[in-house]
Amino acid sequence: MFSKILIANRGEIAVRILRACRTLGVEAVVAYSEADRESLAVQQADEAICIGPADAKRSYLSAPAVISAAIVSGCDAIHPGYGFLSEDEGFAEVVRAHGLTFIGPPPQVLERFASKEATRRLLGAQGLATIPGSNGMLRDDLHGLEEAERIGYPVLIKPSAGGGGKGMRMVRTPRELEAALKICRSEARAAFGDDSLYLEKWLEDNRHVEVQVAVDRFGHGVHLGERDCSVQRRHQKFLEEAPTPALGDAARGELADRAIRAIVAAGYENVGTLEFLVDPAGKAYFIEINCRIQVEHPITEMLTGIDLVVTQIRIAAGEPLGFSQADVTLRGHALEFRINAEDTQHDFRPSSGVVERYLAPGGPGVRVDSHLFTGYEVPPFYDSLLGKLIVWGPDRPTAIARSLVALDELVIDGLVTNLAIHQALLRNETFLAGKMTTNLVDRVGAAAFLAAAAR
Amino acid sequence: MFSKILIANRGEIAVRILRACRTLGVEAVVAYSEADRESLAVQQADEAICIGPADAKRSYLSAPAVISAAIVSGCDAIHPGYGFLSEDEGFAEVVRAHGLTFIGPPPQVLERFASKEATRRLLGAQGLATIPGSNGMLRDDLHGLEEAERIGYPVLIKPSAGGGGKGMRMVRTPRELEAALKICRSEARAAFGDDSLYLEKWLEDNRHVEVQVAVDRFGHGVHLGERDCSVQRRHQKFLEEAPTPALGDAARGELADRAIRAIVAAGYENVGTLEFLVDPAGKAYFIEINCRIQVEHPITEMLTGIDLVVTQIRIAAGEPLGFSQADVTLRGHALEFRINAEDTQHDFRPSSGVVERYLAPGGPGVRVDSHLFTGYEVPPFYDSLLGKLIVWGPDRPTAIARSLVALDELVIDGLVTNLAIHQALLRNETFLAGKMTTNLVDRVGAAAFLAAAAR
Amino acid sequence: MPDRDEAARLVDHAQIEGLADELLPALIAKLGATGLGELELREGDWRVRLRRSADGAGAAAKGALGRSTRSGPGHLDHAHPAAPEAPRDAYRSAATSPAVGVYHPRPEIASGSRVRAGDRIGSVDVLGIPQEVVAPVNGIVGAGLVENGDAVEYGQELVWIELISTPAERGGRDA
Amino acid sequence: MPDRDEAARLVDHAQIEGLADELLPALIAKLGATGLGELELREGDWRVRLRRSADGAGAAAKGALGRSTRSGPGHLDHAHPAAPEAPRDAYRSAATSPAVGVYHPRPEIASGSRVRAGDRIGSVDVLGIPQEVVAPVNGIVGAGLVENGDAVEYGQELVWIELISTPAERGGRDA
Repeated sequence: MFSKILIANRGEIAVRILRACRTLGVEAVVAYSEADRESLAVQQADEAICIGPADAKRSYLSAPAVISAAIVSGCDAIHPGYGFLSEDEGFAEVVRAHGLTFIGPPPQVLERFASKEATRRLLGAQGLATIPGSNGMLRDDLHGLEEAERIGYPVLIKPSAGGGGKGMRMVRTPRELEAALKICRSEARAAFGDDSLYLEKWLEDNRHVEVQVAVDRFGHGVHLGERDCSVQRRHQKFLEEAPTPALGDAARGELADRAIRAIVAAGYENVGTLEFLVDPAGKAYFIEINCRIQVEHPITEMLTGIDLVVTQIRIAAGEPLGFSQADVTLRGHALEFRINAEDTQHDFRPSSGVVERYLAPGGPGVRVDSHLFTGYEVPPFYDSLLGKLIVWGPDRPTAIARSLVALDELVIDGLVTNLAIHQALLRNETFLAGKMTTNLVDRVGAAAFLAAAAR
Repeated sequence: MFSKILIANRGEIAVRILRACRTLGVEAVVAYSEADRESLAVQQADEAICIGPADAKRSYLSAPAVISAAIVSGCDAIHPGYGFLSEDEGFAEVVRAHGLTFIGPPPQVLERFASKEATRRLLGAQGLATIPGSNGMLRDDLHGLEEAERIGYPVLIKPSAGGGGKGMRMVRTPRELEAALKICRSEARAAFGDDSLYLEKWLEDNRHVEVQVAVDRFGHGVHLGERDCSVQRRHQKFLEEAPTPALGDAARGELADRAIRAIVAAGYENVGTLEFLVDPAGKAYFIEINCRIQVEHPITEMLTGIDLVVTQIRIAAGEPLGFSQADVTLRGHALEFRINAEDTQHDFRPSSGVVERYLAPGGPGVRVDSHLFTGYEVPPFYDSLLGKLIVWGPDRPTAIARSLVALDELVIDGLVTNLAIHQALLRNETFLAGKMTTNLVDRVGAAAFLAAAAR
Repeated sequence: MPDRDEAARLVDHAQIEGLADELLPALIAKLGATGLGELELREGDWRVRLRRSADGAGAAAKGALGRSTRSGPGHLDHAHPAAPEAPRDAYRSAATSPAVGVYHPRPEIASGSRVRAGDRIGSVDVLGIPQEVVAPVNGIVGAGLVENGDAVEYGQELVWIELISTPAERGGRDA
Repeated sequence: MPDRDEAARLVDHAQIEGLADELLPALIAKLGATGLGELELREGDWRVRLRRSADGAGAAAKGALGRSTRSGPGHLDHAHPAAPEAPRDAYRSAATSPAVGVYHPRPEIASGSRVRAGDRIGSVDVLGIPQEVVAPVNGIVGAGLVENGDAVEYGQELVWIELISTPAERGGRDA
């Protein structure tokens, strides 16, 4: 095991990683930007180190700052959390060059899965159905038009790098495609420094289902079930649940089994998530892999009782997994609500300010992962995630009933939050029937969706 | 199901019951004393009703006030929580006489189990080993001396009514017995209005293990495993865990099986807890039954995934249990820490004051049941329980490791709490080895215990 | 406070009156408008600190965590009894409920009746047993706050008792 | 406060009015902009203290949740860089670290050296690449706060630069 880990992230995930380190009895150092000086992770940490100014490019996204901080504070490993440097194979390589361990897949594994398009071919060869798409990256607009014609409209433009909905756009005509390619290219360049794009067949009324896997250095891998992340707004997930209501038990098991077989065969290592689109007939198409801990990992922890961050650290330290597929049992149903500082009344505009009063809900099945506290000033420089409310129940209706109570109990005064969209969802018939698709909110628009629920 | 439930209690259990009602979709009214006007339960409630002044005898302990409140607010059932009127069979009878339902065992069942001594005989006849004790209540001091001689010293003096350590005392000689009988009698009279006492053989180095049961109106009963409540200070539990480290899996299963068979045969109804003393050889002696929800019920909920308060309400409403023993599976290990407003530096003197800052811990396996919030003024009139930290892990060492992290995260500023005794316990070798007995703390005294851990 | 003469006391009173009557209202309004939590004024020996009531624990918490009461039809639906720290009305005082139950005023005590402190003016039925409602002060029975047969909670204000004062007293107070 | 005449009271009222109408809004704005928790001002006998209601907030939170740093031996063990709102020293200013890394002062810049704002006085090595540490003001190099080869974090104060002022200025300031 490592002797000391640098936590190179902020917000709720820094708090979460700190908990994992302390549970393992490993020392941890929280790396923070000037804007996060008063953050909960810094306050809870035994040791914290300022790595740069508020601007993420000069702090959380600066590989030299992060690695230098790890070296001078005596760390032997770096946990990148999600976002920021977490999927940057160049960063992982430099970390290794400095004799430190990147907590995640080793650099050569990250590199193998760095291109979404290549990953699709790699796992397609291992027996996963993949969504029809362009043959490699788009060389230019003409190539894009030809490939879209071949695949058939509508198609989804996707960037090779990154995630979170940036540089993604669905188009229904060649004319829309041409216009969108330019926008996506500049968005992708701005967000990821890489403007390579590719195309995917767009499935109407699809579901987003992902399989959580964990593979150790010795090629021993297990899946930890799947999660349903169909509830999205503009390609951004904001409510996840498990198990997925989209598939029956047999189909869920089969999907997860195929995923873990393919990813072990492809030489993956550490925790990761395989994302699939599921069409109305229940057929699952692999779309991409996330080589890091996901925001929505807690719902899998609620079902399996397995600590995914601890597992991730152990694997990175070279330990064997220590449990087999038979040891993984899923119990009950869990939902995760991303609580964002967003104004649902004004196009989900991010908000910031001081948390005048914060009170987390409690009781059976309720877990809160958050970095809030009464008096915390939310800085305006980073993403709008304030925390996650995770609610477990023995079955989906109970989990939903408890969620309504917990959402009602949650007090965050002083900030505008997106609580209203969660409450609207829990009163939406399509959602309650478990029939939500990725276009549930966007089809009518979030404003209309909220208004409909209020009636 | 009921249409509206009166919650006749306060503190964390009022909040807990309110959550259960809301999960069930049943309206609830929180009955409160003047001292609890600003309490969390009152604030969270859709409806709340003031039933009397701070003095519990004129509010939470006043049967007329509670029943009148239920009637005028249109309730058809009363949840008494724990303590106060929860085990008062006279109250349950009056509740029924007014056409309302007492959420707990029906009055005739409560009456059957009202006397501890009679219950011991009743369940002894159903095959439970009972601890050797006096033949009935002690008629006078002479009878007590004779019975103690017959049983053999040391013996434990216990009151027939009530709980919580009042009126209880262990004595080793006839001389001690004579002196203690007077004190116990007056304590019991003051606390429960009943000074009947009986004797029990005192087991040195015993463990306190209790079995949770649930029996519906149709005589269908299940056990939900056991809990270990050996960690006590002056007969007051303050840390509970499950499963008990005192017994192996087979012995645990056998104890629970015997308990549920006996209690169903004896005609029990609703949730309840059978308490046992376990001697160093692993033999379990039944001592008493608690006919209500227990403070420590959440650890069973963590292991089974079953909501005990919801189950209690459903059974009281006449619903069948809806699950069988085979549906009850226990997963992992859980601990509960009672967070009390007590000054560990000054003989655990109760404290009160304003909560200047409150922040509950979060993360995997962590549950907090509390009525605290930043700005809450803890009234000096009631017991010192501020809330409960419940921590689950896949195994005992993980649950303990997580507990240390969670206790460290918990922030309650402005009040003196007993956190130190919990932290001391989690560093005590006897506790870590799972070998704690009910005299672990008192043998050396709490002060010496704390000092030893601090070294 | 030893050997302070009457003159000094009068000066103090004048100062306090000045603060209270003229300056404080303006400052309080200001405090309300700004979102500030506290203002403090000093004058010589005197110090006045204005603290927004929402600032302190109780009230703030109530505001922050409180939710609007959603009572079903036919259920209790009234404000919670006034908190003890609420300012007292200078000209009247309310008779409050001694218990949770059903309120019945005494028929012979109507609005305008003269009562003395301790006089029984009605009852609250608790499971059929009447608990006395008494006048808290000498005065004249004023407006009822609840109806005959209404459900009431402990401490709830039931009926106003208007204080009796002579015209001279009243004039003095208003001067 | 004995025998204050009407004129004095009027002055007070004028002062308070001035405070309330003209100064408070500006101060409140200031308070909002600075992140300070409290401001106090005096005019004549009057003192007004503004305290941010979210005061419990920022400042107190740090104290409440913060725990003492337990750094192992050989690890970074220094105070976190001064918060922006910390009061500035009137006579000196610290050169701060431009990055997290290892500090090396320039050997030719010793205590007592005269430097101008922007002069390079040392470097912080970040993965072997030196980042310049510059003097923030004109002055004289004073006491070093860290040693050559020490690990430093971003923004950490490294060395004092004593401000240069003419004897007249200094006299004026001290007078």
